[in-house]
Amino acid sequence: MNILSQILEIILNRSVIAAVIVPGVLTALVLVILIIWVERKIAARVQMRIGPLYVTRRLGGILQLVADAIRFLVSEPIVPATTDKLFYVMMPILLLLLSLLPVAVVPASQSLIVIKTEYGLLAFIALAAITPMVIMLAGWASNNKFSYIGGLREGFMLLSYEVYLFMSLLAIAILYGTLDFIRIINSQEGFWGILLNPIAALSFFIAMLTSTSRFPFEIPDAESEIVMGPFTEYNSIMYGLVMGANYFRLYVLSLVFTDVFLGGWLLPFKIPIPNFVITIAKTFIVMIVAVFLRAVYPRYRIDQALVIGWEKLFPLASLSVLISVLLKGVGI
Amino acid sequence: MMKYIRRIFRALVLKTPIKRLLGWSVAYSIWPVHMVTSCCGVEFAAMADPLFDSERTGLLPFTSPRQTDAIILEGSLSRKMARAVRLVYEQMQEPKYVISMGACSMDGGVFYNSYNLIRAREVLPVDFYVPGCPPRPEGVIRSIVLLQKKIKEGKGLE
Amino acid sequence: MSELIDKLVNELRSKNYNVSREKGRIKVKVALENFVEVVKKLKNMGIDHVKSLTAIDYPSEGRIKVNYILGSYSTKELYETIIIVSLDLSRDSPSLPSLAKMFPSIIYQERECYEMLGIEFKGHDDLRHLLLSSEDFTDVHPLRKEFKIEEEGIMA
Amino acid sequence: MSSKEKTITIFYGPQHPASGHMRIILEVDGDVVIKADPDIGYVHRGIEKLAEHKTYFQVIPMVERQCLPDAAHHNLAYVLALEELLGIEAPERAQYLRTLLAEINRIASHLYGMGLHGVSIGSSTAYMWCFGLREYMLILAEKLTGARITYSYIIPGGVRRDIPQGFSQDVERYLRLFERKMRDLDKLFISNPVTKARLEGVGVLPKEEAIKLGVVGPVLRASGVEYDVRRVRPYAAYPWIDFEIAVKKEGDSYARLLVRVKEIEESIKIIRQVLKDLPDGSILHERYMKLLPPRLKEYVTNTGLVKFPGVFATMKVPKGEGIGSVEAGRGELIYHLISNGESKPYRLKISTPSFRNLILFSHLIKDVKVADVPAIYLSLDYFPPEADR
Repeated sequence: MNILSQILEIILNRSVIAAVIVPGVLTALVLVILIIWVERKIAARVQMRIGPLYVTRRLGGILQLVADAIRFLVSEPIVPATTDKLFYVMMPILLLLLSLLPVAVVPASQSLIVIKTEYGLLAFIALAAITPMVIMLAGWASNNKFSYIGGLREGFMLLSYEVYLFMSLLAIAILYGTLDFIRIINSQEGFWGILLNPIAALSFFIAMLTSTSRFPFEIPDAESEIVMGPFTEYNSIMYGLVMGANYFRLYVLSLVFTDVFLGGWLLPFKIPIPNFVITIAKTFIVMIVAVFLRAVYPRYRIDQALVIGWEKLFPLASLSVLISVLLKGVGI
Repeated sequence: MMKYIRRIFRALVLKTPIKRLLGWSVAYSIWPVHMVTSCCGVEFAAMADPLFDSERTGLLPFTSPRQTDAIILEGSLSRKMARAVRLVYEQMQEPKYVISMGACSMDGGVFYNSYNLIRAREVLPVDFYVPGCPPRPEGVIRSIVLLQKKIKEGKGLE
Repeated sequence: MSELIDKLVNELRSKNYNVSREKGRIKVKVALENFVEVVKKLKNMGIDHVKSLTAIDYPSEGRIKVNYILGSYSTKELYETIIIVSLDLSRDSPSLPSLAKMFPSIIYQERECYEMLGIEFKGHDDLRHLLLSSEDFTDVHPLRKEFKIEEEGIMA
Repeated sequence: MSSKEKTITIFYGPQHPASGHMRIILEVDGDVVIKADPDIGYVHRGIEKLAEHKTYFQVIPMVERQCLPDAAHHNLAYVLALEELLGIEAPERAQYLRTLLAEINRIASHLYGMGLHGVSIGSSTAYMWCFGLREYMLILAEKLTGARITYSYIIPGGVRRDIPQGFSQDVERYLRLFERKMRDLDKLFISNPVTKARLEGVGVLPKEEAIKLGVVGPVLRASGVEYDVRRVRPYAAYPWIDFEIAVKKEGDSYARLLVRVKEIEESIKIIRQVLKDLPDGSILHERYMKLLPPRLKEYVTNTGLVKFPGVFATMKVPKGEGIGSVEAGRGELIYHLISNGESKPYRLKISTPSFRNLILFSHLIKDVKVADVPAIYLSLDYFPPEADR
């Protein structure tokens, strides 16, 4: 029975729970399925429609995404003859893994964190910066003209948003004087980060939209211009993976946004629910705001997005760093 | 006793529950490809609008043939277009379905006798014909609902 | 009708072209030799685009009639006027000078006319197939009268 | 793509989310388009040839199927050409009813173009709202003619049906709702900063260029040429109706969008005027009323539904040529109809606005970003089946 207890110990280990359940794979999966449904429903609501319904009439079509996912799972995988086969097949898997990987250093509650580290913020930035490369590689491996252009665009966007993503997090690090997520959250008691430094929150939010290719910065896979961008050739399960990866990335970034700007599990009042539920709920709200913009905005052109990035958001992010320094100087 | 054995047999050997799940998922996730073959495309576009809202059925017009599993032929098929349609159809993943919309793609409609038209059935294996010139959007949605029924019964899932 | 149109008609008549006028339309019948000259004259008078190019096949008379429907956007007095320049071509090897250099608006009309009736426009640098696929319709000109469509009556 | 070539060729269509039924062959250097060559004919159905094998009446439903968003104008232009050959003119009430349908259809057609223009730059809500608004107009047209988009409403010598009971009140109700929703659309899409950023200064067509290329319709008017067939060669009831021509100077994609919006407003005005000034009288020309047998004549005058006896099917048309030109939703539409005195047209030439705007592809899509291609292409409101015929 020794082995069994050991296995149990491993299973019940906090890190394992964090990796597998909250805030790891399982939560991510459920939230992603929910968010796509919410996205379609909200868009439909704004557009005076109903949206997905017939799939499960009683539940308002909430299983639409499950149906889509199963369909992708069973449909015939095609590897086009002109692709670089190894990379073509590898990229979706890599993309999915790497999109979710940064969650390892982001906590959902005091103890639900996979890797407890002092340098969480730094590790997050490092891990989050890998995915765009994979997207570019995927575009290149597809050997399709649209994928090629899409990959190039992803590269251009990367140059722009990565800077102010980094700077807004830098502002937060300066503000709280630490790179540890849990300490950042704990020091938000009373005042959430978004209140102390709204400009950093704004530039992080826009960087989040850009890096997950949400409207109005849906540029690397702009549908009416370059079909599906880097993922034009991907089909069946592989397309399901890349589509999921995009939403996973949104989830991870939203989780960071919650932790850094919305005080993680902190609430101004006390209610008897577990901490991680509060965090996940906040994350979900952030995700809803991010996907809601689809219903409102058209998309920018790539050069305009770059101009916005460098001429508007870069100074704004710099300003947020300045604000943090000032706040620190005043002694908050 | 026999009942249980039969049920287990069905579950394990005939895999009916799995098949039903597959049928359910494929039926409610028909993604037609953006391929406008002719003027009925106007009604196809109207089908997605707030009045008819084809998204209720899980229909999501999608961009690239690689990710889609249905092709809706909107109206007449010229010789030039038929080649493109065939090419798109070949690129799509199995299982795939074809709905032919409008009188023109059935038999020519008002353009009967035209020198540049061919019939849809000469190019693709059509699953459903929607009559009308042009068919009303409700008609097309009805064809999709019927196609879903057909899929749930196991069409194209072998 | 305005003076400008009167002037235009008089000028054309003075050159002994066959000009008729009705309801804001001026019809000019020209021979192939004078064609470019007339069009040039019209262009100088403010006609600046081609609305339509209609070619009609008359197999019994052995000719193809080409109608150019011209109009003007730049001169307000000429807005309402439609000018129809028509000329006859021989049916066997119809060819006439292209107006593509003068009126860019005719480029695609000429391409269409070329493939539909087999009229060759000399000086047009891009006479390719436009509407019909070249695999099925090389040297077939659907709008000629000898091109019969298979008439299978619905009831037959 | 070999390493030596600097440019790549992109086949933009016919299977492409924003291409419609045509193909543009783009030569692309990085993200910049160097050259565009439209390849059309994917929807060529040979209408001109088929018209030579159908009787004059049978041609009516066929010609309107070349441009479904704008069927009424095709119907009208053909009938005008035919009426010129026949030497008749419809009675005044029929003229007003023709105008009514034409304007309802113009709004629908513009909204179709605007919706697709919206989705081309990524605003799916603009698409949905425009199409939702278009449905109002289609419902009105359905009430008037009995068909959603293929009306065959206008017949030689008049119209097919009188207005139904309570139609004016319906129209007023719908128009009020429509105007309210148009204001919402304006807030969400037309004055949206991202829309402006995407469309302003894109695909600029200067006035001289527009004149030289002979473009038509809203594209021409957005470049500053005040040319509208409704004004310069008035047909139907337009001589008696008061309306403005929407003109913009800029000539870019955004100006084209605004011209369409302005024209929709003008069309609403025209519809109101038509319903206010609608004269009494017959909806069919006397010459045909006389031909009808007494019982049918009674039926027509009582119910306002025109039914033709079989004689009309083989109607012979005098020798000659007729030209019908109207301002369709996409611009000047010309039907050139030639008769040799038989019961079938000898030749029918249709000069459609989309075909005349085709020349713009190679002119406007040059030295622009790939992202601008749909923004320019759909601002032209180019409808390939209409161009291909």
